[in-house]
Amino acid sequence: MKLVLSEEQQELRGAVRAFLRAASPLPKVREGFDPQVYARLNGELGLSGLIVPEEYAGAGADMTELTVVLEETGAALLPGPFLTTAFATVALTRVRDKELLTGIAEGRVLAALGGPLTGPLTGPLTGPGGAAGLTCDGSAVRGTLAQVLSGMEAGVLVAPARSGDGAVLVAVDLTGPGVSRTALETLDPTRGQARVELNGAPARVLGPRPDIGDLLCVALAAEQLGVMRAALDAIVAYAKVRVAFGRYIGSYQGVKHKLADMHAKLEQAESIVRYAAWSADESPDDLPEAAALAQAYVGRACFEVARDHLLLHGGIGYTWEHDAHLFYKRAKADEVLMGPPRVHRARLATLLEL
Amino acid sequence: MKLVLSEEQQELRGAVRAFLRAASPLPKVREGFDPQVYARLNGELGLSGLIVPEEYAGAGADMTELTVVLEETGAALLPGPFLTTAFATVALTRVRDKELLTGIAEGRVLAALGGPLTGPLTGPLTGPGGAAGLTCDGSAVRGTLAQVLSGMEAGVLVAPARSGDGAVLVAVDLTGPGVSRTALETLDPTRGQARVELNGAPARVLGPRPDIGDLLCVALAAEQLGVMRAALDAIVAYAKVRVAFGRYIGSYQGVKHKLADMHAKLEQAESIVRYAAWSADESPDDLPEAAALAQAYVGRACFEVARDHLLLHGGIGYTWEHDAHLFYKRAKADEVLMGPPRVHRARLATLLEL
Amino acid sequence: MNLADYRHAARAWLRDNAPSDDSQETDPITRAKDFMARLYDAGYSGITWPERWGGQGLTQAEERAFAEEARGYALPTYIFAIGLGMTGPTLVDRGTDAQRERFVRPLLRGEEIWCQLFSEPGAGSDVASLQTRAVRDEARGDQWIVDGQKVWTSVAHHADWGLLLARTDVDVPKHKGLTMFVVDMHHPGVTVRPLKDMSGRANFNEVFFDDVTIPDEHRVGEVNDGWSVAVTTLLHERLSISAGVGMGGQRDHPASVEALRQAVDTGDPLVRDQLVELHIRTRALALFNQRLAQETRAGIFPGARGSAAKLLLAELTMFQADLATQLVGPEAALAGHPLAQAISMAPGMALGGGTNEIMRNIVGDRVLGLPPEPRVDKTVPFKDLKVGTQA
Amino acid sequence: MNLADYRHAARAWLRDNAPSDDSQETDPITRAKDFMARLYDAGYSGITWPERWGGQGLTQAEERAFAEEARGYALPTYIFAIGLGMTGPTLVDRGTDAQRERFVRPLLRGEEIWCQLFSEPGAGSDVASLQTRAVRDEARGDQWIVDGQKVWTSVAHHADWGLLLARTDVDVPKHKGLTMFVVDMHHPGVTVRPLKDMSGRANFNEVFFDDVTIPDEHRVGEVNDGWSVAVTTLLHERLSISAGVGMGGQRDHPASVEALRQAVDTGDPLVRDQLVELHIRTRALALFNQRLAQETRAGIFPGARGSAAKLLLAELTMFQADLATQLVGPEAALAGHPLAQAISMAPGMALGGGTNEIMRNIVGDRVLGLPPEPRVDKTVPFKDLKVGTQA
Repeated sequence: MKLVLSEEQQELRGAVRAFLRAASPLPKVREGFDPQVYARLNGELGLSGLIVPEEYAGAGADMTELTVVLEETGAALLPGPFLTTAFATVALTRVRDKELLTGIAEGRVLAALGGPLTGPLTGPLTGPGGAAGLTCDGSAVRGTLAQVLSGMEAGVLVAPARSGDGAVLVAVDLTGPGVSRTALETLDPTRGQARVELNGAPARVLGPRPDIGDLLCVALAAEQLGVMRAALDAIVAYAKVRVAFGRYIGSYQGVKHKLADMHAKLEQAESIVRYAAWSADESPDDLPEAAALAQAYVGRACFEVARDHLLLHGGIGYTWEHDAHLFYKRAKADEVLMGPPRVHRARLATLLEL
Repeated sequence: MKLVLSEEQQELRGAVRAFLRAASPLPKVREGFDPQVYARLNGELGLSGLIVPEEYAGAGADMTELTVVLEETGAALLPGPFLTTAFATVALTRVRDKELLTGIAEGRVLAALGGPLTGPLTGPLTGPGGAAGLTCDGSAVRGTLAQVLSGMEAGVLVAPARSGDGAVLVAVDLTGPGVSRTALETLDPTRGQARVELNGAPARVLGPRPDIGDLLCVALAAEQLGVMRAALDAIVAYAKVRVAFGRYIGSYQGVKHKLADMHAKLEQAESIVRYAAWSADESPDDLPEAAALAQAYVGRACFEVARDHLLLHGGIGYTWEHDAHLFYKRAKADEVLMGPPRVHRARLATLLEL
Repeated sequence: MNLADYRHAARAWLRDNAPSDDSQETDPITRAKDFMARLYDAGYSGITWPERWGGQGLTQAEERAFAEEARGYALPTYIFAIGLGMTGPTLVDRGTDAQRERFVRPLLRGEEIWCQLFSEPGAGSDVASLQTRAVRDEARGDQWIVDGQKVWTSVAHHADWGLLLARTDVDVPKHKGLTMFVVDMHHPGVTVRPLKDMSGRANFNEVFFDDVTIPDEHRVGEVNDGWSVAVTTLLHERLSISAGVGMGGQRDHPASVEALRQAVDTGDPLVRDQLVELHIRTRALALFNQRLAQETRAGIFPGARGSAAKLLLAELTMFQADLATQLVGPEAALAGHPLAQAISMAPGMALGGGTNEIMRNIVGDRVLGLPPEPRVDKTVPFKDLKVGTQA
Repeated sequence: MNLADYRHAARAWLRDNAPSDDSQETDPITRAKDFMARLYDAGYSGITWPERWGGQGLTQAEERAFAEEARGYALPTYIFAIGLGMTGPTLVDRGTDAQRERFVRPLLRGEEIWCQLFSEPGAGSDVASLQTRAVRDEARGDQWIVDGQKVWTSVAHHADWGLLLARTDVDVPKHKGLTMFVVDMHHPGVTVRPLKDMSGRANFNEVFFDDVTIPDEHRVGEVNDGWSVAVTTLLHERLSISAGVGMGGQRDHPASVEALRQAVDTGDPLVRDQLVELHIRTRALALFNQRLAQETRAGIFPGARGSAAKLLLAELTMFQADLATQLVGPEAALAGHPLAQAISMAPGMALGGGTNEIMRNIVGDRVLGLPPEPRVDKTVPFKDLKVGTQA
């Protein structure tokens, strides 16, 4: 088991962190998705191709590297479809038809992974059927996806659909015919969603639906780890400069002890994310438990830390102008992204044969 | 709804509190059950006859008065069968044959309410049958009760039993033939239990089994309220005299804020106990919800307060000589007395029609 | 009139006079002022206030009876809340007769709207560390010149008058150099700027003072004794917050048990148990508030124990919004969903009227009588004290 | 020898030498000492300690390999734990050569048992406020006279030597008037009295010193520099506590998921979810500890972050005993039930080796770099300082 990052991984982290600090600071985050930042992310750091196999122009890296990057994009609250494209990339590496990966690696294609976010994405990718599912006749897709993460910014939709050959993964050009997209305003102002209706939209069948729910759980947990780390850093920094009753607020045990508890959660969350990433790369037998653990623990811890970081700011943290609510809302949106959080606990119960 | 005590009730409280402070301080509590203290409790304060109807030589008081007294006996960690005799008295007032009440009121009879403590005592009194139940042929009882609260100190057992006429309440002389008692050492050193085996012990059938589970929940919650109040008082007093790093520990927010949270729990617990007692006396339709609420909230809050009061004492609280563990153990023993605490939550779910 | 009759009359009056929602054609402020005038003329504004200054001189029993009857109506009294709950009572308690004569009746009748100007960006929990200066200028008549900035000011954009706490001496410890004033919000040096909260709504304002003059007769209390006046105001604030917390008050909240049982799958035992937990906490607090109310009626003033209720309400508000969003899942993250609003506004209860940490201090110090935190800021001259945000 | 060979040899040695439980005829102390001598002679005691003083001079890699191999055995090393984990390393770090020569080898070989004498009834978290006095008496040869009382002393009744922290100057601030000594526990002025903990077991002792003499050559470090020596000891203590926390270490605990799944009805979804919660917390802490261990192996010293692990362990220990008793119900309240023991001992983890509050202070101050609490006790002469329990 490997719970510490290699030197190369630490370098990757440092590079992404430095880039995002300069290219996407929080005032810029408030302006939303910027394709130019994405172009540089890919051009200078090659992030869009990170886990794309080398034969498709990618870097062929492992899940561990992806989690290192997602922790940083999470900490920076990077707007836009980075996470969903990573989700889609994970899916695409596990189907027969991998053509789209080249476009993703080269930064030309922003893909969104669909599937009703209310469905059991944490298990096998959302099964076809049900009110919100898609059906595919081999060349065209029909159906509605109620909430597609970053669905307005992405150019390609990758989603499961029911077909004559069973459950398949299809790709749809979101800018093409038969596609109707509606922007959904979301709790999290830094990352929107879209309702996507497909009325016979031309589709490419990529292969049988892959079983990637666990990997998505790990990827999301990495983003959450970043969000909670950055939120804790922000309030720790504030506690060192804000004065009340003649003392820095961080010197009061009422604040200090809460920050210590938040740090303890962060340490555990990081340990779990490293373990889950290692399982994904090296120990597939451990992956289901590790993935469910990651969502069950990290999702909750992330919101709790973001919540307390906001509250400890006092009144200023309640204003729109202050950044605290951005972390708080991202944390809550992420916590429910894969469905009601209890699904991860239920899955743990099953895996533990309780 | 009445959530504040009347002047008479406050006087009763004051009298009991003053008596117990003098007659049963904690060093004496450690010596266990003292029949002389009980004799005075009855002689001077008339407590054993408190809720016994006047025609049976009692004071004919309501459940609210009983909860006022139990709060004080709880706060004092009074050893012996006071609680179980109160339980038995509640049962006896609700059966046809009330003869035993006179002996209880006069302090001659210490009764224990039986029924497997692991059974659903919170619903109707434990049904007959099951591994631990009793059967009665009209004049003799057979069966085993695995855990009878204060079963060694009591002279009479009052318990539900299966008979030809359905579920009945029976009374058995614990000092008579056919009775075999085994003292059980318990977590709570201030109040023991006994295993009681009945092999054709002579029994009196008192009438059909009464439905008093809710009333027992209310009575127990009153004791728990007293335990938590006394535990909080003890640690607040200590926080005002114990110095660490040149300051009273109560001046540290790490201690002060925890004590404030404990106080908030106590305020809520007291409000719930008053409400539950009022329901028992005045509003039977509200009683089931109030009783389940009382056990679900107060039982937990009592242990949490007792736990934190012990921990905040630091190392001294971990010693046998210090009294903190007595509150902690009583709180835990009380929390599970009626069965696993989740039964009260399950009952609330049912009552709320969730 | 006995209480039952009073209640009966109030019920009838409300039935006939409470505004219905269909009169949208008029400006809401005008409508609110019109209603307030009718409420006052009927004798239901300032029920417990002294008759001499325009109140009814009745008891808390009548006030409570009217409040209970009014519970079913959405009366348009929000913009008067600061005046009625905080600044008005402060003037009644601490103002000069001339000030009471001038201000109280128009306030009760809704003719003039009030705001309260204490908090500053650098002085939140620690209000007494505020930096807005008031300098006496006897040359231009006996008046004061005010410069500085306030924040978290509700209804400032509608207000005619503000109760302003300002620093009048920097050479003494912070609590000893403050003075309270009534400031004219229409003065040209007053600028009100809306402040959006994290839910995106502008419920608050920043207020800037630039060379604003206040005549000395609008000073409330003695020079440099403003802190004791402010304590009076804050006491009234705490009372009006905790009075708003009643049983069943949360029933139509989207995160209440009642709302959630419709929205989630109660066939799942875990969901059911979560709703039970929410029910337990909601009932526990509601019963505590009812007990405090009963004690108040019986003449036992809750005092600092009300801060425990405020703390519990803040925690419950956060707990239930958090729980509800977890139960509902992804839909709750859509901006239009009521729970997205609920989770966005949930922190407000903990941050308005004193943070949870401040509430715990109050309970610890004043209810439990614990020793105070050592304080450096009580003796140092203000000009030498660290305040606000400093490295 | 490479690590694999080392591990292989250790495994073989343990298989052949670890005592089995059937040799009950001999006194357990004698058995423990015999085993310790064999352990030392085989080269497995003091693996990382300097060769010059009797250690093996190897690295943490070997030590960890041996510990991992030993995990399956119940080695009778408990009575040596204080010496091996705390007082021994302190002497190696801070003792004189004469002291190292005299004490270290017998300690490693189990010939002499050690205890540690820091805490006092009036000095728990705040160890430096201790009151036991040591007064120099050059008249009777260069020696010190000790009077006072210590508490929480493990294995004091078996100990040959104790590491004693005592006050040697009351006219300077509390940290600056302490000196460290090695005291002979067989001195007639030393009285050891067992102290029962709340579970009823006597795991600790009170130790009374009445006119006990210590030769000056048994002083460790400079006069009045004892606090810096104590910090060394406490650092080693914290390391040995956190080293004991490993994955799977809780498996046979009666409140572990593994034990509880046998004892409770997992057909109830609520019970199942509680066990899931316990699993989550257990795994989260176990993985954190493993990460700290991996970092240590990679040369990143955990430092104060270990205090976060200790805090989490204390909370988990309480949580799981509390949860398990709730799940099991009334039976758990019978003294013979393993969970009655578990709940009785659960507070111990929070109270030994620093309370949760102290751990949070350490994490806040040293990991997060938060500003310190204002301290009055660092400058006041000890004789003027409030200590212990005072109204």
